[in-house]
Amino acid sequence: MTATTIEPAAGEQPAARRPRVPTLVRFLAKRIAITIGLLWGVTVVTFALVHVVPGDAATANLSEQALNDPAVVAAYRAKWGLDQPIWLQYLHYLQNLLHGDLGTSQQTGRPVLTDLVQYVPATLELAVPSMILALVIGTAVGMLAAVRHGRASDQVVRVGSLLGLSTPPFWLSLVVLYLFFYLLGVSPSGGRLSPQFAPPPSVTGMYTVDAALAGQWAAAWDAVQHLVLPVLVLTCLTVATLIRFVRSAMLEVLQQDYIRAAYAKGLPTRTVLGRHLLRAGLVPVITVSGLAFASLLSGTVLVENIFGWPGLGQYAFRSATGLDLPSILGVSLFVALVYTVVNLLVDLLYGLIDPRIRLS
Amino acid sequence: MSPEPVAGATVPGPDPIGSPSGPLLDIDDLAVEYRSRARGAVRAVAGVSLSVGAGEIVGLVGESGCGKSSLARAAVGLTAPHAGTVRFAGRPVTPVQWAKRPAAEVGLQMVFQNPYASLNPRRRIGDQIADGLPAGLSGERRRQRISELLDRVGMGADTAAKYPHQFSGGQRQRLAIARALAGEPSMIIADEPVTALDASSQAQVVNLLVRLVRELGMGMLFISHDLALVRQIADRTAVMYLGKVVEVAPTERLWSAPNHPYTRALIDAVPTISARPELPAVLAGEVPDPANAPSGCRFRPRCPAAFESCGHEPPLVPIGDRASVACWLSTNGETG
Amino acid sequence: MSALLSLDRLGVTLPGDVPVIHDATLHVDAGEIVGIAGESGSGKSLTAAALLNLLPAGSRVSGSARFAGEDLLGLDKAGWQRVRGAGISMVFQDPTAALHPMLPIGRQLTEHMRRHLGLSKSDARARAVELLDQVRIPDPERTLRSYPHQFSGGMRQRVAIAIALACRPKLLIADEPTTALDVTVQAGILALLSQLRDEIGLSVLFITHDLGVLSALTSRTYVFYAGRVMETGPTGALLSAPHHPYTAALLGARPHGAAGVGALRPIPGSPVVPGQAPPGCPFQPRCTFATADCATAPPEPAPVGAGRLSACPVAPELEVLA
Amino acid sequence: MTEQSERTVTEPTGTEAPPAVDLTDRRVRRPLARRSWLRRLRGNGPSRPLWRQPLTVVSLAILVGWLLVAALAPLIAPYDPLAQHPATYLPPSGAHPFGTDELGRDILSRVVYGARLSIPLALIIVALALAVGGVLGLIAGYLGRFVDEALMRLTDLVFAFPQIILAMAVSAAFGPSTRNAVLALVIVSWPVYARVIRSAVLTVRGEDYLHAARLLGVGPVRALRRDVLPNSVGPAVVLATLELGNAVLMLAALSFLGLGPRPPAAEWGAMIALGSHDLSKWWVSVFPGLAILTVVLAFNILGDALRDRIDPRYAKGR
Amino acid sequence: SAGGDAGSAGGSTLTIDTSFVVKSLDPGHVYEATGNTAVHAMYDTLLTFHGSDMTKPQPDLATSYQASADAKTFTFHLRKDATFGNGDKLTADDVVFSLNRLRNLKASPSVTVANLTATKTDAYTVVVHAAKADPNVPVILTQPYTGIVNAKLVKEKGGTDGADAAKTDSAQKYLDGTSAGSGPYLLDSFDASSQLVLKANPKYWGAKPKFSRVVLRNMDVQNQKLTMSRTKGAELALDLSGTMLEGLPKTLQQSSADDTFYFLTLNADPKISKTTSNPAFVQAVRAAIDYTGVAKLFGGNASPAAGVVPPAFPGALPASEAQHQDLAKAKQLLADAGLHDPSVKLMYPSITYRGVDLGTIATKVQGDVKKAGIKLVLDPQPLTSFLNAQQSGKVAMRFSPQSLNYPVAASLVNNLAPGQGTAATTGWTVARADKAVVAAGKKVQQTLDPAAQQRALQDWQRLLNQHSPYIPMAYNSGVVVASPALSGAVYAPAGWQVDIAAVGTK
Ligand SMILES: Nc1ncnc2c1ncn2[C@@H]1O[C@H](COP(=O)(O)OP(=O)(O)OP(=O)(O)O)[C@@H](O)[C@H]1O
Ligand SMILES: Nc1ncnc2c1ncn2[C@@H]1O[C@H](COP(=O)(O)OP(=O)(O)OP(=O)(O)O)[C@@H](O)[C@H]1O
Ligand SMILES: [Mg+2]
Ligand SMILES: [Mg+2]
Repeated sequence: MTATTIEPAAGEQPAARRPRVPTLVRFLAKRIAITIGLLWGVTVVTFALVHVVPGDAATANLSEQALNDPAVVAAYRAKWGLDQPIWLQYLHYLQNLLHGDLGTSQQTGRPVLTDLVQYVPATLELAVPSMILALVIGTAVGMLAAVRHGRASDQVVRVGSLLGLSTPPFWLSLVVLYLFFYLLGVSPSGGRLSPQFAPPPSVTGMYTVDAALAGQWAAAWDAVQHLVLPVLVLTCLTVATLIRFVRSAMLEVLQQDYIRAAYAKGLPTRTVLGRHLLRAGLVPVITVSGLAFASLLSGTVLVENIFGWPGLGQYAFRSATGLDLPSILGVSLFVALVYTVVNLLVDLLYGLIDPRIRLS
Repeated sequence: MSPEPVAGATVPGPDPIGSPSGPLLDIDDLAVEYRSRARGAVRAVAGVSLSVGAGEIVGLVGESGCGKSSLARAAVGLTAPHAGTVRFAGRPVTPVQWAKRPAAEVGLQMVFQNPYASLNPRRRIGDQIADGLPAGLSGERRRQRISELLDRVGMGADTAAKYPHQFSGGQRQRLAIARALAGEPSMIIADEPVTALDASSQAQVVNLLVRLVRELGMGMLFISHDLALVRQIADRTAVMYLGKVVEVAPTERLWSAPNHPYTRALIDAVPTISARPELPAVLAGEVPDPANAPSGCRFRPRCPAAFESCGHEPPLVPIGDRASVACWLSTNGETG
Repeated sequence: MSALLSLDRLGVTLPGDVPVIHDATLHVDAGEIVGIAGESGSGKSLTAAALLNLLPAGSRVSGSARFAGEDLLGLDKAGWQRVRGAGISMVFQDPTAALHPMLPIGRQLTEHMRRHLGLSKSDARARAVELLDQVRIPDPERTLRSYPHQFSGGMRQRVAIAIALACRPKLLIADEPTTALDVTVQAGILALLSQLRDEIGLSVLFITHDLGVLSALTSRTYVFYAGRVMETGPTGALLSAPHHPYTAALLGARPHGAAGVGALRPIPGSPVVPGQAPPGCPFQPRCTFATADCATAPPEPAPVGAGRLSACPVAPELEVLA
Repeated sequence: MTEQSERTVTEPTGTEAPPAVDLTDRRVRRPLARRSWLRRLRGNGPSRPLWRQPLTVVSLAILVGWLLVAALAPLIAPYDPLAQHPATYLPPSGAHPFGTDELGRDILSRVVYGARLSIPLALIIVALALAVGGVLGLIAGYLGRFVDEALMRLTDLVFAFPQIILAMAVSAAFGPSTRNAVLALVIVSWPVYARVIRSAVLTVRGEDYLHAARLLGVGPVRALRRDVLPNSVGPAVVLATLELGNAVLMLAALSFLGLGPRPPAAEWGAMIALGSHDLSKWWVSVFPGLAILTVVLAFNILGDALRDRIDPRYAKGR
Repeated sequence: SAGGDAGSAGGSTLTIDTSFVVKSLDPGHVYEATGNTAVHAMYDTLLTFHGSDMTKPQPDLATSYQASADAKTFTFHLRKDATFGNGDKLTADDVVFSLNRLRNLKASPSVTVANLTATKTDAYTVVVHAAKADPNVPVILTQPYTGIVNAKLVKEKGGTDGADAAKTDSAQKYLDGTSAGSGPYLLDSFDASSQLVLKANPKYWGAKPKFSRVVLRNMDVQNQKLTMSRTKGAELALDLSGTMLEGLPKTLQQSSADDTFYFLTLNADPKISKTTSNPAFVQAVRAAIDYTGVAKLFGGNASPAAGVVPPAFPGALPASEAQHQDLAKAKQLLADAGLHDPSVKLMYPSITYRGVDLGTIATKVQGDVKKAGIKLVLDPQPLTSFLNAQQSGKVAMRFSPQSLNYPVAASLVNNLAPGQGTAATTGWTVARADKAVVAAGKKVQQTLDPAAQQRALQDWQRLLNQHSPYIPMAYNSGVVVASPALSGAVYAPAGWQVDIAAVGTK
């Protein structure tokens, strides 16, 4: 922002900022419009995709002998509206969507919203700790590598993160299962909870939290144990990207004059790194963490399948292979929404951390 | 505002190509506006009239952000002006957009500030120069013409096969000049062509430009923030402040007897070498944001001589031979 | 009187065995503004960096550097933290790059004060207001809450100077503090530094490539070329009657005075690339006065008048160089 | 994956161009230009030649090794990769260094032949995605306005789906086969290139050398070909190198889910899937997994090195 | 950790590991294996089978029944002490409502009872009429989907047995969350993705089950094996079969029955494929397959197929008649028919069924027939696409597992005979079929005496092996793996895998 001077002798002062609220409102309005457009696009694409597939939901959801009975097939198609022209089906879906009705899943027979409410917390229970771990480790290790640029520890980190990026997630899942479950027997197999425990009363949908809330400490601990391996795998996958990114972002910051200036002021290394470097390096990290979260969600598909984790990834996988249109649409919409919301948060956070950035 | 196109050249040269009567480059009441979400509308050039005759070097000076580059880019046709007209050899300059540039306008060329960005790093020098040669030229003629041009700027013919990264900043600027010459220009707009260079390369490039202008009888609008440099080469100098030209005069006269307080302040701020240390005079404040220009005379808030008339905008009026000034102090009778 | 800062045959070798500074001998007295001039790449900034131990990791420094009686090259980590900011401080070329864009100015202005001077938060703030006043920034209270991007380049440089002065350093190194600024703004900064010298007895090592600025501000000047001191002496005398062909060439290349084609005299050839200096005098390939002797050994600076040294053995025999 | 991972950082966040930093205050621009160019000349990255970096050399060796393995598979593989044998699930031994699978096929031979699938397919995927994304990005960047807007929204749309789910859906919709897996992966990966090229084009559009050429009377199409294109593809090519590893991974993931090349093709991901049914036969999964790991690692290291060299800006990581 | 010691939790939790997709627990809709297992424990049926004995339906809610000689009318006498979980008495009204609702819902399981109508004669007598003679009605009425629901309760929740039930019945949602049956267990909680919990029905009319709580948890096969290897508590695994059984601790109990067969189907319609419709080609493929090798891929108890009826059911061909490979014959057949280097696409669903990836079997077949000079191109499809393609009748050659609709071998005739369900999608019309095969099928359906019917079935199968487009390759078994301390964990090839209520401790 350029300042304005009126006093001849006084030099200048920070110009008064124009009122910010309208900017923010405009920004949000635009983002919401874009989000709506995006969600609409998602419905179109999914609808089109499901309809180019040979075979419809009736085949996927009726028994083989039932398929031989035209009456049963007709009843099914009528029940799910599959006998209507596609554009009508689409309009119908949109209409319900506007009323907050995502339709009923053909494979579970329950409202898609109910399914999402059930599966999303399970996935978040994996994704959130993984993301937090990855962020903390990624930032710390990436920063360390940047500071020790060119030395042995930097090389180790670099190779390590490249290894992480290069490991197939499904293979890693199998390897850790083999090691920690099959060979060592130190971790539980799949699932969210050992069978002797009943799922805790649902508050957040996350077993660890719910069990703790209900005071069922044994169950909470058991749920935590079940989390360890899948979270480990997801963290490994995400942290590699983050480390690389943080490292190069911090390297760039380290070359800035203001870091030299901070040293020149006589500040101890700790302060320079912890305050000056971290603050500036965090901006790109925030950007990438938005993307990393999206990729993490995507990574859950494979990991959940291998660990038998009943989350969104498994649900998505089964919906896709079962051609369960309402579920696929529900998942796609949800993920698209998360994607845009995360991006929005990233942008808002950006503005919060970096005073130079204005929402426009 | 009553801009008076002031034509003429101190050094006699060949007649202007277009209409023999008018100046070669004629900028009339030009305005350039940028709209950005952050700052709103920025009037970077707020009604400037200026003309350059054949064989004439006109210097344009002013503080950073006063709109010099915006003026140059609009004048050459890289951006569409918001208002006003630019005429080159008598015909209006059309902004370069989707169409190919009309052949008649190729005689108006520009030399850019950053020699590192103004040459395509992935093409050979020769190819880039050839961009400006007529399409019908045979391979042999083309090669010949390229080496001629390179020779003119003091670079060897073998340069044509090389890439820009093999040259220093000063050499690149010379190559950029050779490329501009390929269009056989009669007018060159040079936007801070030496700012990015070392003192020594600066001298080389400036010497080259001035020599070419004199030899080829071209006109040149030489933009710079370095007053001393402009003083060295320009026949006339225009001083710009916040999107407006506040004073134009033959260079020596401008230096010895500036009419605008701003011109005076600029000159006084240049540190000079002398036996006893002598601090340059301080002009208070800095250039205001053009998005938020002061009313009346734009220099009023910083002007040591401001008085009540300055609440109204002073027009640029001629004062004597090929000189104009926009200051109430001068227009109220006195000159100087 | 012993010098505040004295460098004796300081040499700097960058990682990869690239020698960039050779035998730089230089001193700054208390309350004095000393200039370093030279083309781009002549090692001005690296000399400054060496004085604050800010050289690229893996650089080697030889010779000696004493500051206020202390041996700088023998300092340990804690010692450097003590000297930096409180003993020697620095102003960089580009104030935009040298101020942290995401920390409020108040924070950047007080954090080292609290550390070096042991001030409380409120005391540090009070001093910060005082400092901003000293560098002529209006409305200091508000400035403390603002961020660098809210200021113009000139104001930013003033803020940077305030930060450098915060811990009452004895020496300020200013590395081309006005190169990024308009002449009008530059004049203000020069005036400020000059006032500070007069008011608080500040010593300044002022790096620039603009000879006009040197003349206006400094009392003595060192001319660097290819990491060597070519000539030194009182600024006025040095610039009006240079005793080294390089100084003369620098003067000739800059615009001066009246118009005329060819009035600018470029220095032929191009500057030395570090590590590829020719044997003998580094300027010899570009020098119009070079003799065969010049290519044998780098000449030692020798006295050529009152307080003046020149590293050109031929110079005293030449009449007027400029 | 990843990477959605795979999105680039040149365009930080998907849905919208990042909030602009208000850098219009250009008072300090002049010396900056000089400095940054000096800096670039001095270089700030690892400026040692590629062959002097041990890591890069090792990865190059691995990659060349794999390429040789792929080219000479019939000579290297001890057995026919498809030959079934009644003795199934033999653990690694002298006769079968990697053991045999459930049909008694030699895993070493299958891993060797797997290189003939994964590596060329990854190249094809990346080449197609680069071509599609490149052309669209070039058009969007150069034409701007609503063409640009529409294309960017389209890339957003693809980004908004998790890559693997979209690829799965496409692959499931058209039936598993090599062609469809490639198609699916191209569909999910072209937007990255489109964005990178687009932003590179946007940069070039503001470059003075383009202006200079236009001022000399060069037409828009010629300028696009001579000035814009050569200066925009660099980042995308670097990105493509980095994406090669990712393509191998994604292809393996699709195969693992049964949506890749059809059996009995020796595809690494599918081989891992076979082994996943029974952890006790660890050798069935472990060796193809290691094959993927080494190939991807080699691609990644090379891409990294190339990026550091060609475009310091990309040293940012993704 | 895994398995846990259920004993310490009161000795009353039984864990059942299975990889499940349960879409509904409403008997009117249920049709997947896990759903059937759970519904069988929650809902009583008129008749039932005990253990793995499929020879004769046993009394359950009906203490006895009479079948008319024409196999069209069946009269059931209900026990009078049966009550629903909420205490309501179970009467003939509930039976009539349940069976008619099932038929009219026109959901997946409705097909089997489309032929049947229930009426009541008094509060404890129900008559089931078959529109077409069907001696197997009592067997059908053992199936979980014929479970009796509390009519009053279900009607309250929107259920109806009216002719338009397919459109108007809305009780499914309720029944997915609450059980309305008279069985030994009640539904405690149901989470379609992770687990299904049953609790003992305190008002159950029969002998109390041993376990007060049963957890069916969703677990992939791999984990089932690992979990069972370590289990200390009361635990069952339902999907371990074949090769997965290798390496399990010897202490674990296994119970199995060969109740599934895997077969190739070659389209008999020349318009679809000249090659597959050529009987010589079919016979050549039949001769080229390494039956023992295929069976070995399934591991465990799997065996080479002799005919289409799996050994778990009366009417199967003896193991001595198992098919075997004869490459010379295969080549000869091809040569005689003038088929050179025939090439056909083999479509199969890309799924893992009972621990075996079907792609592996298909690859094995591909390798076998190649030795006879036949080229198969594998064409895996997602299950849905496979089913769809199969339904279209345009698939030249396909491969899939098949089990019985209900535990009577004769039900296969309904499906496989020329012109019937599967045959229709294979282009095997009556016109194209061999007269003898058609006649043999008719004979099976018309023979009401069980022993005679079994002989007829065997004759029919022998003819199929010569003149049909089906090539059964191997039988595979369902297996129940149980922890050592359990008793009664018997695999039931009856549709419900295991009778949960019968599981106890030794
Ligand atoms: N593309 C643009 N968008 C928005 N504002 C712009 C743009 N270009 C220039 N401006 C603004 O217009 C004003 C004039 O800029 P211009 O570049 O013409 O100045 P200048 O005199 O050439 O400055 P300098 O000496 O720094 O080159 C400045 O305030 C600048 O911020
Ligand atoms: N980090 C570095 N790595 C390698 N070489 C460097 C580095 N920093 C500086 N140099 C080289 O050292 C020489 C001296 O550089 P220095 O920055 O001191 O020059 P300067 O006189 O300050 O120039 P300028 O006027 O451009 O600021 C230059 O040739 C430069 O290329
Ligand atoms: Mg400019
Ligand atoms: Mg410097």
